Amino acid sequence: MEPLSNTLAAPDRKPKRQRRLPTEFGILAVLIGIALLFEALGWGIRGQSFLGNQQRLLVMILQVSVVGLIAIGVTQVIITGGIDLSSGSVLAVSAMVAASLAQEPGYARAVFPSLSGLPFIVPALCGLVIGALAGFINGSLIAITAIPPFIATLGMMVTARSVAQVYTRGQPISMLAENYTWIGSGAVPVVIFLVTAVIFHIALRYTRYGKFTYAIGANPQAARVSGINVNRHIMLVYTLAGLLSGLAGLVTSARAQSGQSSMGLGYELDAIAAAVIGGVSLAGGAGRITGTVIGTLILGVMTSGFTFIGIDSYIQGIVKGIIIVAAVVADQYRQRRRRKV
Amino acid sequence: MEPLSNTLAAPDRKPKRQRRLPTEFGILAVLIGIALLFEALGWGIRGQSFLGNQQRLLVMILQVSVVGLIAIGVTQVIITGGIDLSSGSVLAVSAMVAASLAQEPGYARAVFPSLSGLPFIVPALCGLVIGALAGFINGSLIAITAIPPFIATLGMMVTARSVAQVYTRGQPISMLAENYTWIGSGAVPVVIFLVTAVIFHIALRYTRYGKFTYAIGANPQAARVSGINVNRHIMLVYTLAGLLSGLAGLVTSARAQSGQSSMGLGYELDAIAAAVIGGVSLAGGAGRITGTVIGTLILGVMTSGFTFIGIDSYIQGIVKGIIIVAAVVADQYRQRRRRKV
Amino acid sequence: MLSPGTFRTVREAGVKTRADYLLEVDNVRKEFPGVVALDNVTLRIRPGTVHALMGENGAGKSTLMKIIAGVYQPDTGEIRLKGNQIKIATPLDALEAGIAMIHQELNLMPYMTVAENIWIRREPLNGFGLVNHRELNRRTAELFRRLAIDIDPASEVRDHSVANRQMIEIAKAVSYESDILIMDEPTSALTDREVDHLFRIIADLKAQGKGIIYITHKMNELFTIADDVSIFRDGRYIATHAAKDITREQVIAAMVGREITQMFPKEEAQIGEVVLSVKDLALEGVFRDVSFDLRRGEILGLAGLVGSGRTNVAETIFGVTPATGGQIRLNGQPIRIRSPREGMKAGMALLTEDRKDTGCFLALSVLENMQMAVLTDRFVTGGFVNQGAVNAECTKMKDAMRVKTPNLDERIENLSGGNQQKVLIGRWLLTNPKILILDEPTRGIDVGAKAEIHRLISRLACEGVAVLMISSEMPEILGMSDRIVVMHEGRVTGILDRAEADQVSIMRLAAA
Amino acid sequence: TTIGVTMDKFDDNFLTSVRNAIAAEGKAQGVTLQFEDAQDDTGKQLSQIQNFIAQKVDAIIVNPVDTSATPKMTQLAVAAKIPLVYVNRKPEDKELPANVAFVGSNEKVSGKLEGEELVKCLKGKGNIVVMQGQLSNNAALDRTADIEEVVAANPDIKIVQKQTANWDRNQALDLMNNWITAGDKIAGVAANNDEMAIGAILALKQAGVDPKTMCIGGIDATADGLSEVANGNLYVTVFQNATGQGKGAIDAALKMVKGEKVSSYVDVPFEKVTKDNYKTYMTK
Ligand SMILES: Nc1ncnc2c1ncn2[C@@H]1O[C@H](COP(=O)(O)OP(=O)(O)OP(=O)(O)O)[C@@H](O)[C@H]1O
Ligand SMILES: Nc1ncnc2c1ncn2[C@@H]1O[C@H](COP(=O)(O)OP(=O)(O)OP(=O)(O)O)[C@@H](O)[C@H]1O
Ligand SMILES: [Mg+2]
Ligand SMILES: [Mg+2]
Repeated sequence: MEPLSNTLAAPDRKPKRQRRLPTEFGILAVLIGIALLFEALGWGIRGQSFLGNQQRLLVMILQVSVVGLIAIGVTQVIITGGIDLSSGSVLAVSAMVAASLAQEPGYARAVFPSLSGLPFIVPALCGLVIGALAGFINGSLIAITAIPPFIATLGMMVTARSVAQVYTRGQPISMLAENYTWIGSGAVPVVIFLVTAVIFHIALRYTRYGKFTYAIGANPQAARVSGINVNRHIMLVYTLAGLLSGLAGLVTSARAQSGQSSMGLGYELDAIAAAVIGGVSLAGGAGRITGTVIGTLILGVMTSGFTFIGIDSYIQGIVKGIIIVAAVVADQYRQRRRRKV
Repeated sequence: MEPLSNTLAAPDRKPKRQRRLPTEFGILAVLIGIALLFEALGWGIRGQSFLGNQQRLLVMILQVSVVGLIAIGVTQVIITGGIDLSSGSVLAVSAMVAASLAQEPGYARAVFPSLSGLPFIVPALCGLVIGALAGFINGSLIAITAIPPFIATLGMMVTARSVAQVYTRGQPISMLAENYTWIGSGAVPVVIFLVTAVIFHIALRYTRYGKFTYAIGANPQAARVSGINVNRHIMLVYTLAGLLSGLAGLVTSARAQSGQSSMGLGYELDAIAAAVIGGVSLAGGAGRITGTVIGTLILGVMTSGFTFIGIDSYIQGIVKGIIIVAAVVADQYRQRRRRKV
Repeated sequence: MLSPGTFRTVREAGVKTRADYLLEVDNVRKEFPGVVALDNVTLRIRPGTVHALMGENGAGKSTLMKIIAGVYQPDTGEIRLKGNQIKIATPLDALEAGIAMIHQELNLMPYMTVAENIWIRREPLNGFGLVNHRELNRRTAELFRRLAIDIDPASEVRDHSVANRQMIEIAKAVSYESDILIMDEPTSALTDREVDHLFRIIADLKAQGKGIIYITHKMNELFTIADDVSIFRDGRYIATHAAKDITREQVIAAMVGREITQMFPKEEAQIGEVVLSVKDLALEGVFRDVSFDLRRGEILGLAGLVGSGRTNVAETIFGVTPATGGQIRLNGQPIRIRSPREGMKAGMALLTEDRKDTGCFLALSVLENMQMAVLTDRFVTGGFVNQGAVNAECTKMKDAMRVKTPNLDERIENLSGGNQQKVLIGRWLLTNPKILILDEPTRGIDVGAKAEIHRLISRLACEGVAVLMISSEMPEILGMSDRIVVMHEGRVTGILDRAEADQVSIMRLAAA
Repeated sequence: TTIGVTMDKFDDNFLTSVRNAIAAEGKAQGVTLQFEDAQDDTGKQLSQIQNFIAQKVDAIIVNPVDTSATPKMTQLAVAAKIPLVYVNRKPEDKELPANVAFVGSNEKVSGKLEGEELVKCLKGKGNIVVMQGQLSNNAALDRTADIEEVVAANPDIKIVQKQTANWDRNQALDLMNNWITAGDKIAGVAANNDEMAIGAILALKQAGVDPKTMCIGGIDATADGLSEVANGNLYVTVFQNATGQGKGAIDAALKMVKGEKVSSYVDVPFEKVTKDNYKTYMTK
């Protein structure tokens, strides 16, 4: 058989260096698209600007701040390859405990009549510690007994909700002191949410904590062989997620000026949805806080937009479901086209 | 092809053929353990047998039949590596549509006054088709657009719930004809649940459908290179899951003799929990219907047991959460010891 | 253009076509973002021959094969099967047209039985349309008997070693009875004994007139079984020769575009004091009574058949699976190592055997993959990673290892297998280990890179690093080691000096 | 005029009646109404109110998820100078400022009416079981407390079991099934709403017990509830005037928009419904 061609020296072929846009870019475009859609509909239907209203812009973020806080924690849990179903319930426990220590002095039906008028730090710290503790229990169960995170956090979800209910036997806790409710008033929740997002964005991208989080999610065995103490790190990530749920509990109870055992019901799903819309992969190892924040904002813009253009609330769910799917499909499509596979 | 002439001498060491007990064995032991615990508590607290009461045994299964039906579908979805969050909402749509076609003749406030007195097959078929259609949409979205199953079925969850509400603008549908309600009465739901379980157990273990389902979950790439049409199969599995949600919708509405848009709220989570407790791996590729049935029964036994020994309803959640976790930990521990890793 | 279905019909009818070539590939081009994987390549396969594909890591061999097997679609180009142009849109099309492929990465379903894995999609059914498991196992047993493979068809795949899994893949590919069988580095996980076995299977298939495309980085295999050799470089087709007309050096030169002088460039290192001493080491149920010394500057080979326990010994020393008995001494001090972290603190590094399972973070970039181990104790201040410094180190390492990647931010998943391996070696070298444990370090690595890695290992030894090297490649073990520990069924059966070691003496101990 | 309405949830049968009444009255008065579903979430409800405010609606009607959060809502509305009407659930504010009103019924009465009728039915003695709504819900807590109060006054009546069925018919069915098999002697069922009472009736029927021989009470007087009263299965239910509440809410809101004064508590009384008077409610 004859050689089909002569041995040829390969000319210097430079690999085309293609600068990739960060993956969040796509979903950001989707967010802007949705906002502009409402802007257009706004002028058409109501003759008003949707975005040109500072108060509305604030409300858009405000209403998803709590879910956003949870989503920041859950994003990290998902990056490690886990899931956290307990955040909504942990929020409730933290809210109840914190609220019970933050009631106005002299309120007759106070939970702990003798413990009123405490400085802000006491209820705040207790709420945060309760949250972190719940997260720590989640993490320990997952790391030590190796049960699926779904089960460990499902157990915590059911248990914590029950703890919140049994705490005052279902009675809401009201009359919270003003030295406590400030963290839920005005734009404070928005500030807390965004600052937290920045902190964890930095933590994930520029610290060892972040690198290890991704490594564990991408391949826990390889992470262990690379000298990472996988169990300890998992505990840490879940504890932080619990801490953030606790913080969300403080904000929620301060915002409503009351503690209710039903608080945060179903927030875990919204938070996971926000993260996944923002590009966090449930398989672990991929995702960013910026994406989660954008995913959260999509939920917020949608909610405000619906109210703004006055969509019949019966069909809001239909539209919302379709938008969620369409947003991710659009993002996916854009990424795929870029990949050209 | 001729046998190889020069046969290699078989390796001297026979691979240890290790007869495995089916994995469900462990969780079955847990189920029995929980049942016996209640038996003991029953004698201690109420002076009665917990298990020695046929009626109670029936009730235990009856109350989880609907969740069990959904869990059978969701098990298959999870085996393919997916998830189905929409089952509770799809149940509601099916229940509403079927109920609206199954009202007693001559009922003044009927949804379709002209469509009363239809034979059973009409509402039943419509309910099933609606369920299957929802599942088909889920499957198509996942297979064709490659968005995460979590998002596709989350969108369907929100959308379908809204459809159920908009269908009669929130009004419940009552006065269902007796030729319809029979499938919800007495032990019929139990029979439907168990027969369905047997059918899908056989399908998963003894048909190509089942082999493909496992193969896709274990290694989609391997399935694809083995010539399996992965997309088509995914669509099929989700469609079947939707069909089962539809069936669950029929049973639920028949049982309550009414169709309500809030039906099945949160059932998706119970169903997933039952499957995971029963050993279905959320990573895909592993799990069996028998395990799911046992997982479902654990939920049923727990519910009956709590009522039986009269646990304070405020702390039931705490006990339930702990039992779920403990059940899976016990199973895990048993499996790990057997593997001696 | 013929459809794959037509091909199936023709094949089933047993019609013999008289085309000169079974398969012709013309001007196929394939681009991935940032990479031209194939640049107008051409390939011709004659019936009844073994056609070897040679090329450096990332040359595009696997990509071309995946195109033929319907996994990827070419951007341009055409494929002719027995003279007829054909479009292969899916793997199923390829299988129906008579093309089967053993992929470079194992593609098995761990929780399914061996028989189910092999016959997936083609299960025998009984009268009710249900899968007949008895017949399924019988067929598998029959196939295994024909191929002389000793594996229980009813066992689950996850219970089998990598080598066994590879044999299962081979059996599966053979079971398609296809005209063209593509084998992408089938022997990278096999020891000589299984390789011989595979070659007998291949010879048999060849005798039946089938065309076999065989990808390997092992030169000696090339001259043992190949009839024709096609050489690729940087996504381009270079040349095709008859194997008997070409020398090893010519092949290598064509592959790498430069001369490689010495394959196993062992330099004589100053062998110093004992660094690591293992005494009666045991892991319950896997191995016991493992004793040997490892000295400064020494390369200690660890040889044995597949399943002899070498990997487990390495993992136990490093702390992945803590020992259940025996003693490890580090510089004369007894030490207990209970986790890889502790292993690393003791100055060790372990390149694991299974790239995919315990090596790569597939979803992460080359950079992240390379830097991960070193971050446990360097380049971190106050929790923050000093990314500039790490980048510089990693870039240096990447260049030194000649990793073929568009940039450090590329996902490692998109690198060819060999380049992934280089990244992982780089990961461990960055930690400056005193004791370097390498489990099959050159698995799937091309000759050029292999020589580089061998030179690197030698140089490290000269610098005083103690190297424990597991390899299933006899020339590598013999060429590189100062001493060779041979294992058989979880026990050390002998320790040979470089001078007294040869293929025969090792095999005798390994099969003892 | 535009009025924003946020309801606790859309899935609840009774609240659906209130919502429909609001919608009907709004249409009659030529008001643009915008409904929102708070999905049982105080946080969501607060956001909806804030969205309404951002949108500058003329008035807001709130069916509070949880009454303990109403002081905050009141604050928001007062700050934005938008009239606010609470409907159905009594706000916990110490006192309502001008431009804020409550239209609804005194929850303390409903459980009492139900309990007293059941006592009559039981002739002062026997075991009863209590089916609670959601454990965290004000109405469930109040109604259960009312029942317990009535029972405490009748020493021969004992509450042998008390559990939640989350307002849900199917859950009540399962709960009742379990109680029946537990073998307690049960003479009566006091359910926090009609849906659960119907669940209990269905369970009894399936167990072969005639519900007519038992004393079963519900609250809400829903269509299904009334037809069970007609059948004699449900001994008592309590009519909560959804139409009255809906109409009252719109009226109050419109008055405040026009700047007229409105009493801060518009009572729409509960009425007990038994076999004797159910017919008058069938058409309401
Ligand atoms: N899915 C993909 N996405 C992006 N780039 C890819 C992908 N698959 C392969 N490549 C790139 O295409 C080139 C050819 O890869 P290929 O796997 O065909 O090499 P190979 O010759 O098989 O190498 P090896 O001997 O290491 O297996 C490499 O540069 C690789 O990085
Ligand atoms: N994950 C596993 N599950 C079950 N058995 C295993 C597993 N890993 C290894 N073994 C068994 O342990 C024994 C030692 O395996 P080990 O991998 O150490 O051998 P080896 O000499 O390195 O062979 P190889 O070349 O295949 O890696 C073998 O009998 C193998 O089958
Ligand atoms: Mg390759
Ligand atoms: Mg090995």
